[in-house]
Amino acid sequence: MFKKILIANRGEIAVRIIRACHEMGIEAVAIYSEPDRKSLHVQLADEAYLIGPAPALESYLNQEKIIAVIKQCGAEAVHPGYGFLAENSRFAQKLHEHGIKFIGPPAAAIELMGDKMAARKLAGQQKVPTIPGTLEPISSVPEAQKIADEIGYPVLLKAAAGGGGKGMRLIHESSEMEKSFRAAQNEARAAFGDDRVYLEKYLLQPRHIEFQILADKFGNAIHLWERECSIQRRHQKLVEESPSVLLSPELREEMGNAAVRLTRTSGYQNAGTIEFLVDAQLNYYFLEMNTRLQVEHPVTEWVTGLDLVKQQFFIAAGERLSLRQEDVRPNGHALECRVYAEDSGSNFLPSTGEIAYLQEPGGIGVRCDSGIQMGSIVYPYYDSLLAKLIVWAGSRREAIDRMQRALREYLVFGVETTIPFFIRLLENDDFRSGNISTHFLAEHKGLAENGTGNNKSFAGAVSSLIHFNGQKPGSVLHANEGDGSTDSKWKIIGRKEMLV
Amino acid sequence: MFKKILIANRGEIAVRIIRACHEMGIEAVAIYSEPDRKSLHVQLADEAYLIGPAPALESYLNQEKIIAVIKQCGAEAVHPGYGFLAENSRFAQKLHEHGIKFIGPPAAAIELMGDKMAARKLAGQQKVPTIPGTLEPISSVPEAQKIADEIGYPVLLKAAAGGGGKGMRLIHESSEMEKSFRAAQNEARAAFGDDRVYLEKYLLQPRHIEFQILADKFGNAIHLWERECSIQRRHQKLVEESPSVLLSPELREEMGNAAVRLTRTSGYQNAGTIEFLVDAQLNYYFLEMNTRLQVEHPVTEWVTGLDLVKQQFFIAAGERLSLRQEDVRPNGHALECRVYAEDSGSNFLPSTGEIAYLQEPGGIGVRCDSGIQMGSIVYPYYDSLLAKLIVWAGSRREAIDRMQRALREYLVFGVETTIPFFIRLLENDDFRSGNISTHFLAEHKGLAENGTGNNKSFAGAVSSLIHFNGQKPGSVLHANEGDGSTDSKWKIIGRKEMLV
Amino acid sequence: MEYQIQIAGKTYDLELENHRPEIKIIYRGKPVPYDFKQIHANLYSLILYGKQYRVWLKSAGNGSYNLVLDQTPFTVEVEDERQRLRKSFRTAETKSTGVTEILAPMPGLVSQIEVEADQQVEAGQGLLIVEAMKMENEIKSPVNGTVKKIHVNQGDAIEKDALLLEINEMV
Amino acid sequence: MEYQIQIAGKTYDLELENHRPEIKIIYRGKPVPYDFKQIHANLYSLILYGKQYRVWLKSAGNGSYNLVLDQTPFTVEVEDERQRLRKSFRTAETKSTGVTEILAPMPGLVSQIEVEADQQVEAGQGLLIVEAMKMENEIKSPVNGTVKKIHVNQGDAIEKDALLLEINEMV
Repeated sequence: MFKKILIANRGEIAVRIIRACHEMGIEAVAIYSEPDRKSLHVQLADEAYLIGPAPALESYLNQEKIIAVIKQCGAEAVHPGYGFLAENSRFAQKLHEHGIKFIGPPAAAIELMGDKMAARKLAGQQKVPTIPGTLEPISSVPEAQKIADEIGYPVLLKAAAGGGGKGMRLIHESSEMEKSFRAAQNEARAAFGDDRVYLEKYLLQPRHIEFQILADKFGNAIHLWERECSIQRRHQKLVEESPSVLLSPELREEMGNAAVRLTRTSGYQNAGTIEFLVDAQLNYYFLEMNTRLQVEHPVTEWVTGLDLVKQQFFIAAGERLSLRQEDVRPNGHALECRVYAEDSGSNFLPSTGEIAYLQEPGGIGVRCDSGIQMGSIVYPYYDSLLAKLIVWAGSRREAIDRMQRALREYLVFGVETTIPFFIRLLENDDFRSGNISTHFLAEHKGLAENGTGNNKSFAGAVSSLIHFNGQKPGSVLHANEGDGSTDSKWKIIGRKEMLV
Repeated sequence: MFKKILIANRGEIAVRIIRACHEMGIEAVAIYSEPDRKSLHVQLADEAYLIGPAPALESYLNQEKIIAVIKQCGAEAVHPGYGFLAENSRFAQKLHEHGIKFIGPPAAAIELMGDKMAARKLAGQQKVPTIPGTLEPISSVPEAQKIADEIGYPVLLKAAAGGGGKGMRLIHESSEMEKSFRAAQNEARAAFGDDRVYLEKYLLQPRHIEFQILADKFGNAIHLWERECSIQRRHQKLVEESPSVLLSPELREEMGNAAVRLTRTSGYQNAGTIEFLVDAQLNYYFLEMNTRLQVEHPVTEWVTGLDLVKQQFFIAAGERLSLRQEDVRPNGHALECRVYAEDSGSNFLPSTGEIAYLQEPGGIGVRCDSGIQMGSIVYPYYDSLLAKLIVWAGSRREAIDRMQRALREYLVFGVETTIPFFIRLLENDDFRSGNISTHFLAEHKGLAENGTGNNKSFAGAVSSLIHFNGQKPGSVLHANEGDGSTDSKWKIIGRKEMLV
Repeated sequence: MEYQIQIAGKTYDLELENHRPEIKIIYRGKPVPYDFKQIHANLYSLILYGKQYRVWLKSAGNGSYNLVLDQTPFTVEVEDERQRLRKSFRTAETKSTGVTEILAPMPGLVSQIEVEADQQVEAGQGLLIVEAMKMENEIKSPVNGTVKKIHVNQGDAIEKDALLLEINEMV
Repeated sequence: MEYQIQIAGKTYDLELENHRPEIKIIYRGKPVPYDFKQIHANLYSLILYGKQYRVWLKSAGNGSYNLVLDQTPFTVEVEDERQRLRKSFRTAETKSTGVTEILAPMPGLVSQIEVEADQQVEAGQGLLIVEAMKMENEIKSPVNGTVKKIHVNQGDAIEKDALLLEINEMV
C-alpha cells in the first residue's frame, strides 16, 4: 500500500480522502491556494503546500505545479477527488509518465467514457438503451435545429466533455436554439476546455438512477447497487438516496448487470458511476459514465458498509477486488443532502462570507462530511458545496425523519445555505411518498421560498426588544411559579398570546 | 404514541433522548439546574424548565419539583436517562400513581433486579451461574472477614443498591477490610441512600460482557447480542465494543438465552442489560442487571441497526415488540470511547472549566453523542462524561483504525479529557489483539501517562517563539521554492533538523 | 417605555418596565415570562412561556435586526414612539423616486451584459450574467422600465451589493 | 535577537531576524521555513518544513506557554539572553525552602482529612479526600516529610489550586 498520497483537491472531498488515508496509516498531503491557507483540509493534512493564487487555473488545475509538489514531498499516488483534474485524461497520463499512481481509471478509460458521445456509442453496441439523440458533435445552429425537429422538442443540449450540469441547456422550441447553443458552447469551453455539444431528447418525468461500480485491473467488476438522485436544481444534484423506491428487484438487477457490462467492455478500472434516466414507464436509458468518485458516494457506503475511498486505494495499488457481487448486500436506507452556500430563497444564488457560527448535527445515524469549521471563509472562486449531511435508518421513512431532525440541529450562520430548503423539501408529501423526478423543483416552486414562520414572530419580537435594551436579565420563570396543575395561569395566557 | 416527553436528565443522554423524540415528532421537554441554563440539552429541547440550584438533590433528584413541571407542561411520559432517578423505584411508582408513564421497567422490576443480592438469588434459581459470595448484606467487619476467609482473597465489597463502581472496594487481605468496609458503606449511602454491602470473590483476568435486552408488556423478551466493556478505570467503563472477540457462537447463544431467561422471570419490561463476567477459562457468571438504558447502548444500536430509545418509547407506550429474536442480525463491529473531563495523566482526576474550543470528528463511520458545545462550562457538580465517540466498520481492526483517526481529529481545549489516553490505548498491541480484561489498566500503567511527544518539540518551540514575537507573518514556503526534485535542498535540511 | 416591533408583516406593541436588576416586558397588560441568554457571539437561547428557541440575532443598527429563529429568517424593526414619529415623517419626504437599483447578489465576475442604456426592459428579463462559483447566474429585472445607467463593464470583478445598473421604473 | 526555548526536556537556540514585514527564524545558521496562522482564538496552524501541525497555544505570561500539539501537551519557556540571566540569578536566591505545598487538583468538597499537623508522612501516603463529580479522590503526598499546616477543614468547598496543606520535606 502507498505510504504517502497527495490530494489534488480542496473542501469536503479533500477532508474525506484525508480521513481514509489516516485510517490506513497513509500520510496525507494537501495542496492549497492562497485564500485556502486556513481551510479545514489543510489543517487535517500531515503536510501542506501552497500551490498558487485563488483562480483554479493557477492553483488546483495547475498540473505542472502539482507534479512539482508531488516530487518534492515524495508522494507515491494522487487522489483527484471530483471536479478539478478528476476527469482529465492528460493529467492521468502525465502522472503515469512520471511513475506516479493516479487513483482513478487509466487515461484511456477516462477518454473513452468521459467523452459522452463515445460512451453513448459503446452503450449502443452493448445493447444498453440510450436516449434518442445525436452520436456526433453538432457544429452549427441550423444543424441542431434540424436534428431537434426530427427527434421532437423539448431537447437537451449537452457538453460532450461535460458533467455536473455545466454546458447543458433545455430547449423547448426552435427559436431558443441559437442563444442556448452559444451559451452551452461557452460554458463547456470555460469548464472543460472543449466546446463540443450534442443533442438528446428531453424525457418527461425522468428519474435519475445511477449504479456505483468497482473494477480492478484483473478484469473483475462489480456494482454496489443504485443511488437515486432525482432531486436537482440547475441539473445538479441536491438530494441522493439508496435504494431507489422506484426499482423492482428484477429491474434493479437488470440495470446493475448493464452497468457492469459497460464497465468491463470499456476497460475501466477503479470506482466509477453509470448514470441512467428512468421514465414513468420504467424504461431506462444510459445517460453517461462518471469516471471518478461521486459527491454522493456516502449513501452507497452506508448501505453496503464499504469505504469507497479505501477501495479506490486498494485498486490503484494493484490489489484484487476482495468482494464478489454476491457479497454486496445492501442494508437499510441512506439519504444525503448537499449543504451548498446558496440562497434557495433567491433561486439558489451563491452566498459568500465568513462562517460566523457552525454547529453540525450528531447522534445516531448521522454522518457529516464537512469542509468547513467556525471562522472558515466561503469564497466565490470555487464550488459552493460546504458539506454533506448523510443519514441512515432501517427504512426510508425513518431516514427522512432522521434527516429532518439533523437539519433542524444544523446551525450555519454567516452565509445562506440550502438547509432551510431541505427542511421544507422533506416535509413535502410527494417527496415523502417517493413521487419524484428531475423536474421536481420546477413543479414545486414554492419549496424554494423561505417560509414566513408566523408562529415564531412573537419570539422574534421579544428577542429583538431585549437585545435593543442591552440584554438585561429577564424575568426568569421558575418551575414552582406555576401552581402545579396543568392549568397554571401564566401557561394559559402564554398559549393564547402566542397565537396572535 | 406520546406527544410530549419530559427528560429527567442532562448532558449527552438528555441530548440523545431529545433526538429520538424529534425523529418521532414528539415534543421534548428539558429540565435544568441553575448552572445548566446554557447547556446543550436545554437549547435542543422544545421546552425547558428551571428545576433548582446546582446540587442534584435540589434539582435533578428532586422528585416533587420534577412532577410539578410534568403537570405544568403536560408531558405524558418521563425518560430518566441513566444515573439520577433512572433506577429509583419510588420515582417510577410515584409517576405511575400520577398517571404518568415512566419510560423504563415497572417499579417492582427495578426493585427486584436493582437489588444486587435479590438478583443474584434469582439467577441461582434460574441456573445462571453467579460469582461465589454472599447472598445477604453484611453487617459487620468481622463477619466480612470471616466470609472472605472462606471464599478466599482477593474479594470485592459491593453496594447492594450499587452501579457505576460506586461503593465498590477491592480487598487483598484481612487487614484491609475495616477501612474499605467503612468507605464502601459511606460511598453507597452517599450515592444511593442505602448502605447495604455484600461480598463477591474477585476473579482474575475477568472480562466484562453484557447482553442488551428488550422486553414488552406481553411477555416477549429478546436480546440484542453482547457488548464487551472490559476496559475500565475505577470500576467504570471507558471503552465498549460489540461483538466481543472472546465469545464463540455457541457461548454467545448460551449467554444470550440465559439473559433472556432472567429477564422473563423477573417480570421485566423495557430496555435493560444483563451483565456477566467471563473468566480466562470461558466460565461466565451473572454479575448484575442494569434496569435502564446504558451509557454504551450506541454500540448495540450500530451493529443491529435499531434505535434503542425509540424502542423504549414503543414499549412504554404499550406496543408489542416488532422484532423476533431471529430478526436481530448484528453486522460489522462497533466501538465506543467515553470522553470524560478527566486527566488521565493524573490518575483520571476530574477536570473542570470552560470548553474554550471544540471540534468534533465526523465523516464515514463516526457518531458523536455530545452534551457540550463551544463555550459550555464543565462543573464539578455532575458526572464528568462530556461525550461519547462511537465508530463502526466492517471489522474490529478497521473500527480501531477509524477510532484512532477520529480521536486525532477531536479537539477539546479548556479541560483535560480522556482523548489522549484513548489514542495511546488504541495503539497498544494487547488491546488490538483483543487480549483485554477488567484489570487491563492496572496491568498497563504506562498508558495513563502523557507521552513526551519528542518528535514534535521543535514545532512547539517554533510556535511559542512566533507567538512570543506577536505572530508576525512567517517566511511562507512556496511550492516552487523547491527545485522540483525529491532532493530539494530545504527538505533535506528540514528532515535532519527535525530529528534532533 | 413603549415599543412597536414589526416582524413578518405583524406589529407587536410591547412595554418595558425597569425593575432593576430585572426588566419586565408587558404585552397586552400582562408580564411576559422570558429568559434570554447569550450562547456565543450572535447566538442566544430564549425561553418564552417555557418554549425554547435558538436565536441568531444581528443588529443592523437603528433598531433593525436580522434574525434566524429555528432555521426561519426574519427581519425586525424595533421603534420607540419618538423614532416612529421621526421615521414616518422622513418616509413621507423621500417617497420613491421611481429608480430601481440593481445590486450584485453575490461577488463574482460580470461575464456578459445583455442590455444597453435606454433600452426598455420587462420584469423578469435578463440584464446581465454574473459568474460565481463556476456557475453563470443571470440577473433579471425586478420591474418594467428603461435602463437608466450601466455601472459595470464585461469582465469586471464585483463585490456583493455592488451597484450594477439602474432602471427607471415605468409607472 | 537570540532565544533559548525549553520544551519536553530539550533546549533549542533560535535566532530571530526582522526583515519587515517578514520575520526570519534561524536555527543552526539556517533559516527555518514556517508559516503560522491563527485559526481561532488560541488555535493555530503551523506549517514547518511542509509538515502541518494544529497548535493550541496559551500564554502563561513571561514567555511561558502551555501547548497542545496534535493531542500531546507541552509546557514551553521562551527566554532571550537578558531574561535568562535574570532568571538564573533569581532561582539561585530563592533556592528550595524545603516546604511542599499541596494544591487542590480540582474543585470539590473536602470529604475527609486523613492526617494531622506535625504527623510524619511518606511519599504516596493519603493526605485527604476530595469529592468531585460524585467520586472520592484521594490526594497523596508527593514527598516524605511532616505535615506543617493544614489549611482546610472537612466539609470545605474548595476551588482548583486552593492551598490544602503544607509539608516540611525531609532532606
